[in-house]
Amino acid sequence: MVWQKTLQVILFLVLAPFAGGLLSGLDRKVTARFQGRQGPPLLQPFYDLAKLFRKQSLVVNKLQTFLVGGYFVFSVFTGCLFFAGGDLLLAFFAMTLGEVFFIMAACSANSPFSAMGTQRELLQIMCSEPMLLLAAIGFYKVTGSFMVDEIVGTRVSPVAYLPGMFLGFLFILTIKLRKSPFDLSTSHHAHQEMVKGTTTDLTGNVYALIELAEWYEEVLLMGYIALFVINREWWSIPLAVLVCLLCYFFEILVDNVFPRVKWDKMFRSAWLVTLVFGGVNLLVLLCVRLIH
Amino acid sequence: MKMSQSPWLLHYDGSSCNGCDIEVLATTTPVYNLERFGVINTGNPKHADIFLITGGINSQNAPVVKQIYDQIPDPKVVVAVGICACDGGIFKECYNILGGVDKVIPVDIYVPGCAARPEAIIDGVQKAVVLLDKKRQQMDAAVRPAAGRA
Amino acid sequence: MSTRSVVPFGPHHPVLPEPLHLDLVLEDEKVVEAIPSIGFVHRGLEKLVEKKDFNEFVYVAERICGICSFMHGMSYCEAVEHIMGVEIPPRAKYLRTIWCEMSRIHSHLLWLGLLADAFGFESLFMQSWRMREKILDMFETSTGGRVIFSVNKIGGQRKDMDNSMIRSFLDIFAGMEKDLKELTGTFLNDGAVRSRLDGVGVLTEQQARDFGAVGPFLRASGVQYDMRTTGYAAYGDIDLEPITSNIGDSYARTVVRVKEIFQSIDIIRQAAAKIPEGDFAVPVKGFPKGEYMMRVEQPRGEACYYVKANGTKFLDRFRVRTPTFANIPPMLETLKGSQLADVPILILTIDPCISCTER
Amino acid sequence: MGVVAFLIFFPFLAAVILSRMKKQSRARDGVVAASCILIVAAVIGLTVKFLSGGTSHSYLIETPVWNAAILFGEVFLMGVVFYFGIRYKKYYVLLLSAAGTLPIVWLELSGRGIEGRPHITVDNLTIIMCLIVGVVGSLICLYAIGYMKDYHRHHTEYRDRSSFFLSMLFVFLGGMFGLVFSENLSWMFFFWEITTLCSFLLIGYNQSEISIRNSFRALWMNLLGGVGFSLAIVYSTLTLHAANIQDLVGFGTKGAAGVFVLVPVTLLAFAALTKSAQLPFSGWLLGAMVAPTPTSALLHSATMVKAGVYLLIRLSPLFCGNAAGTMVTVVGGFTFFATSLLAISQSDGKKVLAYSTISNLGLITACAGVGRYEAAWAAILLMIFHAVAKSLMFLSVGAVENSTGSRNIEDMHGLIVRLPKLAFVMIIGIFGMFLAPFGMLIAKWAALKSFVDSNSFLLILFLAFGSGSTMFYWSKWLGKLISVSHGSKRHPDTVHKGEWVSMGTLAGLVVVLCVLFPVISSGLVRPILMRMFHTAAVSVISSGDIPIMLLMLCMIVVLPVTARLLTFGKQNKPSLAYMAGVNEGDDRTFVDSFGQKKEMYLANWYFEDIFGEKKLLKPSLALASAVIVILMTVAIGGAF
Amino acid sequence: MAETKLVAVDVQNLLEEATKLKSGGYRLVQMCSTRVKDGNELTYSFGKGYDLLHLRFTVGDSTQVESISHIFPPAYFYENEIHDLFGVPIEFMTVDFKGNLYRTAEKTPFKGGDSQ
Amino acid sequence: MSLFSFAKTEFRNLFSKPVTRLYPQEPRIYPERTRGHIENDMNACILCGLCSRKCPTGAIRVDRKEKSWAISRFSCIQCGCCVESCPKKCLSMKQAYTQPGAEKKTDVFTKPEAESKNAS
Ligand code: SF4
Ligand code: SF4
Ligand code: SF4
Ligand code: SF4
Ligand code: SF4
Ligand code: SF4
Ligand code: SF4
Ligand code: SF4
Repeated sequence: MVWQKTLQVILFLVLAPFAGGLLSGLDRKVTARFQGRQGPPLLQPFYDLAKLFRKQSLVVNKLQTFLVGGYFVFSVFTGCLFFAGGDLLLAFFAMTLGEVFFIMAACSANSPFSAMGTQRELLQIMCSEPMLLLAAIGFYKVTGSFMVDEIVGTRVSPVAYLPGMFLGFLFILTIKLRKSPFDLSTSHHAHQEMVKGTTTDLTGNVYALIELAEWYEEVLLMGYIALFVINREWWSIPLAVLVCLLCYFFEILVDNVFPRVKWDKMFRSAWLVTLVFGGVNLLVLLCVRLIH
Repeated sequence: MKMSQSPWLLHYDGSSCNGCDIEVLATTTPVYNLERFGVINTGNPKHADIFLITGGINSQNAPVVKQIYDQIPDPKVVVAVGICACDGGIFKECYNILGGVDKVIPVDIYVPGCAARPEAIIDGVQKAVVLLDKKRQQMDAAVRPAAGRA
Repeated sequence: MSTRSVVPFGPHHPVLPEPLHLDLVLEDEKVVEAIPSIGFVHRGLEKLVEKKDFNEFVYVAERICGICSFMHGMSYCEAVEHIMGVEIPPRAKYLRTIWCEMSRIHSHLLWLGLLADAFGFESLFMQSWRMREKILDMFETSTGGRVIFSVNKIGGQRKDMDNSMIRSFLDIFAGMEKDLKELTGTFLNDGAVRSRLDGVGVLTEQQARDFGAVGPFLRASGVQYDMRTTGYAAYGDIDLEPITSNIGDSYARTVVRVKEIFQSIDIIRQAAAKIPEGDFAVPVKGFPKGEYMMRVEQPRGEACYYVKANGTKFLDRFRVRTPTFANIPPMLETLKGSQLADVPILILTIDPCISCTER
Repeated sequence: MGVVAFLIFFPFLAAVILSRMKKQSRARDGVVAASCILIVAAVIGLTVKFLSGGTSHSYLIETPVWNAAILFGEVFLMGVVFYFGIRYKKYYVLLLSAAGTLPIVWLELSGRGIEGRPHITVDNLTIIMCLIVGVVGSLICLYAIGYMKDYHRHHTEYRDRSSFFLSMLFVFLGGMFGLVFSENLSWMFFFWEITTLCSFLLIGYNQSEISIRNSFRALWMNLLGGVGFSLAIVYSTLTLHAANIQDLVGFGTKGAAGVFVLVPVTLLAFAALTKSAQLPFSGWLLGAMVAPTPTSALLHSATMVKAGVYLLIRLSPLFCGNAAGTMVTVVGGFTFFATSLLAISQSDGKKVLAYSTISNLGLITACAGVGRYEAAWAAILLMIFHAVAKSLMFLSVGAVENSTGSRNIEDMHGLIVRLPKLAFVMIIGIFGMFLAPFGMLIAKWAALKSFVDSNSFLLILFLAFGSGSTMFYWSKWLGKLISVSHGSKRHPDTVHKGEWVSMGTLAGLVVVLCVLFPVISSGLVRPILMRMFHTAAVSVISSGDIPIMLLMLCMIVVLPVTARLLTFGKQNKPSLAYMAGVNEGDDRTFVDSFGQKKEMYLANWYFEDIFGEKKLLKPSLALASAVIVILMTVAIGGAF
Repeated sequence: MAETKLVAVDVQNLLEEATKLKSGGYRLVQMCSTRVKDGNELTYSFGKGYDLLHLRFTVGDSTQVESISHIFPPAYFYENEIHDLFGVPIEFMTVDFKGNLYRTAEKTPFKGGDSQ
Repeated sequence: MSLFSFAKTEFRNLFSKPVTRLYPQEPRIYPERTRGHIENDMNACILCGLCSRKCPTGAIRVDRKEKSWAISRFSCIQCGCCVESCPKKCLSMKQAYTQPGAEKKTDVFTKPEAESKNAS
């Protein structure tokens, strides 16, 4: 049991960066083709990361590097918890902790664009958190457990009972992946009023850590999506991979057909979606009490 | 994996007439698509490898250019795009033009043209990228003996 | 204690195509105050007339700005021609008109792209600039340059477009129209795009007049004012109705410019149908003496070229008042009370051209 | 019993001594310090004795003398209220005070009072409360010594009555000890009124116009609660013949008496809601900010507001699945959500803390109102962790205010450079307030689970949305503290030794409690809950998660350092923050549009337009009032 | 076709003339200076419809010129420019950049160029 | 009003060939008028220096003593003014542009002695 979990964690630690990097590569390639251009090589994200690790670091202050370290560690740790079959809520809290480190890192720079970026980043977290929590609760209500390894052992894919949660999750996935229309605090391009927002003042290998952490996070989010689909049958796993890819493709599409909306729109729409899709779904679950 | 496979670009408009400026932007668009070479137009000096600058230097933008240059981490290369950036161009006799970009920061590659063509900009970037690898090696070489002594 | 931020915005900033600086005072995301600073691109080219002879100065004039390069060169030439009393051949006038309108289309497409970029719609930016490349190809075919054309001279044009070339261009425009409709449809009808434009940066007609707005910025506030109707170049022979909107917000400015793209294509068609055969330049002798202020309608609005000549080969004074210079004060009005996220859009809705503003 | 008596009486004794001493003397400092040490020692002694003894004890079954003394005390308190009410021409407080006290007096004098049941109880819950009141309260008193010196140095406009202030702090502690030990409702009511009056006097300490206004607001709201309390006593004495919490709980909500029990329970819950400053009674706690910081720290963490939730936890088993419970959960949950939004719009450090207190107490209230084992577990743990972390926050804000002259969060920009030690302490406090693996979060987690298990739809939503906003206001505060602005001057650190002792201990407690919480849970919390709810122990947080959380605690410190080593670049070079190309040589100034050097200023966002008090407060108050009125009517109406 | 008129005015009457134009419905088109011997020739252009009206006056190097930015708000932009490049002392501008609108290497380049 | 209105264009792009010109793998063919760089047919040049005086950027230097005609490639703005003003029409505008480089180079053309004799 312990060995199996250790193995899962090691597999996650080793494979997630590849999966995350490939997903970003795919993203850039597909985006380029959406725009009618050739686009970079599929492996471009890996080149970028390798380059960043080899760049000089211009540090604004030493504290920042430490805080980015905290962000990285807890992002990866969240993934480990999740893929070791741990508690969803605990994973959620670990993620929050990581995010707070990220925010402190950006704030410590004392730079206008980092600082304004953090305010928006906080707003983004405030928008996405309720839905993440509700989704975890949804899983619990359906499968009777917050533990990932128990959730995947369910008889019927949770999405059957959680269609609203799933849609709500897709919505906030856009926020979490920092994709248009919600790439308010920092986006993959600096061409916004915030420059690079929260990551404006990070350079070289410190910035590389952020990118790497984002890949881990990407895989974690895909894991969440898979959790909606996986059940105890073997075929649910390839199905889950397919659903993940479709969702990712959908996110790329959304990224490409939307302008960046303003923060108040994001706030209102995210809470509304959470309330309507997540809330109603939960209410139905509570009322029907299908399970238990 | 070489540095040259991922050159991120920062563009600043010195005192250009916009001609070169919009040509730089045009190279990032579908028809020329600089991203084929891994180039991202970052817009943030702290993430850039290539400093692409159009237009000449005047007394008001000289400190800005210098500051942005300083905020780009090593190894970095500077590409002066357009005749204005090369030597002040048709404006070089103007009272407020100090000259080309090399008046304030070292320039690695000059891209001629008024305006510089997208193809020329692509050529310039590709030449600059090779220098990135070279500079990285020099940095390593500079560190190693120092470490050896310590 | 204050909950207001004071931050610098520019001169280097990724959403600004050109250096412009604002001291921003923000309350949360709301702009309380914006004080502009220019001068980062100032070269002092007006004073070059004292060093370059008035014929050579065309090359400087067309580099006042690389976007309406053609119109700068042409307007300078027309001003001098006016002082010298030179009547240029009709074919040259029509050539000027066609190139002017091609410039307007490329400029408006460029602007649409930058606007899309300002509200974070990368694909739309890419698509706009992809369309613009077609115009640039036509420019390269006809003038040999993509952005700086060098086809104007005092007394006419340096290059001609033969009729087969003009016809091939018309075919290209015909092919583009459908794609343009689709592209501009997204700008005008997409709900999410509208949410970034509707009601953003409203400038009332009164404000527009008081603060001296020009061009599409002015017309979007409901003022019918288009210098082309005064009939320089060959515009006297062309049917055109200034395009206006009376909403006065960023959306209205988009509508006006989008419609102008199609209007320009129409003008090119009219000009192509009427263009007479003949010479495209006349030789010019002597030196100018006198003064004149030439006003033209550039993509960004009315520009003034003041030339004062003293009868030698060097002019006394050359002065350009570009549309952006006039549009900055009213733009600042729209910034007050706007949101930080709208700052790039508001700066862009005047389609700023700092290069020619500062010269 | 001796220790219990000592705990109740000694603080009053200390108070009397202090009030006789002249201001700002070494001897006075010594008395305060010694009293604090004695109280802490007594509390710890009691705890050790109790834990080794194991079960709960009840004392003082027949107590005519004491009863008479308490009756006299109640009348005396009423007299004091009358005095102030008349002096400041606030006659409505006379009415409220009389309405609360006279029924009890009548009950006792007419011989309807019920005798023969214990008046004092010591059980796990009392022990927990004693620890909170004793340890945290004493630390605050200790802190007050140094604080009041600086306070009067900065605020020469106020009369120095610090001896009175310190003595009131001790009266407060005594009142709280009495309250938690009391088993008899009338006794409890007496101590309840002491805390009311004490808070009134402390809030009005400055005697400025605003402090007087705010102190009267606190007074009338709490007296109103007191009226509810005394009505509950009267009703339960007359109808149920019970004057004892245990007996009340013993009735249960099932069966014939169940319907009637709901009446006093609802009234008591109402009293508790006022004391815990739940919406719509949040106003008094916010107004309490005008007093010197130790007051706030005491009111918010160790005493006063905790009295309310303590009562609710005691009554918790009676709340399961009835209108009274619904009232408590809905008001609590809503308070949690609404005030966490309101906190976003505040920039005054103390006000943020106040809203956060109300918000957290809302959560505790909601947990107590659920009336289930897990929820009560969460409530108790929340109470413990909140007391420690919140007092730490108040004390550090106070210390910052004394050093820099401002308690505004905006002015705490870059505190990590200017006052690194204080900033560090504050960061620990903030971490303790809302981040895993620290206590508050663990308890919130348990709360969430219990809400889910009890299918409380509204509470789940309140918690989900409220925790998002909680994250927002704390993190942006953190961000302010941690901004490293180069070249800003280091502030002289004027914090006194005693203050450091308090803050250091509290900061240590925040971290240590995180490790100790399984012990507290199994040693103190679970036994009492098993008895209260008659259920077998279930562990709320699965045992596998605890080591993981401890791992996180280690990681917070250790791993980032390693990660830092990992990324240790060969050529790290210091550089300025990006400021669009116009830094003026440092990262605090830039070249402005007039070509001059200008100070950059970075403010947090406050969203006045969305979350401002102007926008949210009135509707929230209205909504909460409506909920209370409707559900109280339903709950009480059910009995008739 | 647009008409152009050139009206010579006196510095002292400038504000008066400007006020008249304002009430006559004119807008500010441009303001420019031309260096003449020991002074500057200023041309303020106003428009009504497509018609133009230039106010023209010449000032010596030290003559104070009063700002019309209180009458025509955008004028401050032009006036600062004339101040910075030609060294014309203009008073009471609504926004005064104090010579820093254009931070040129050479102060008042147009004036300097002429006197050398 | 609609959302996703741009998706149609995007899917069409996705399923058609990118418009990207694969320069430099595929060389670009320029239109005939493209202004790239100036060539001088030194056989015809009489070193009169008119081009040098007309050039707005002073990119051309003519040295009669050395019999050389030099153009500073990184100062030339391809305006074509010299081409038009040359009395011998020996200058021409070629489509290929000057290659970017690390040095601002100047191309010097010298009048071939032998041929010039032959020519005259
Ligand atoms: S001619 Fe030369 S100086 Fe002038 S714009 Fe062109 S390249 Fe620049
Ligand atoms: S080189 Fe020519 S096109 Fe480029 S900026 Fe200078 S003048 Fe403009
Ligand atoms: S955001 Fe930047 S990278 Fe993205 S399209 Fe716009 S300009 Fe290009
Ligand atoms: S404002 Fe001028 S420089 Fe800027 S994009 Fe427009 S034309 Fe170019
Ligand atoms: S700024 Fe205006 S005048 Fe200048 S080039 Fe651009 S559009 Fe033309
Ligand atoms: S070429 Fe013409 S302008 Fe030049 S020096 Fe000879 S005569 Fe004068
Ligand atoms: S093309 Fe123009 S710039 Fe180049 S050499 Fe000839 S005249 Fe000079
Ligand atoms: S003008 Fe012609 S002939 Fe005379 S030097 Fe130049 S190239 Fe030679």
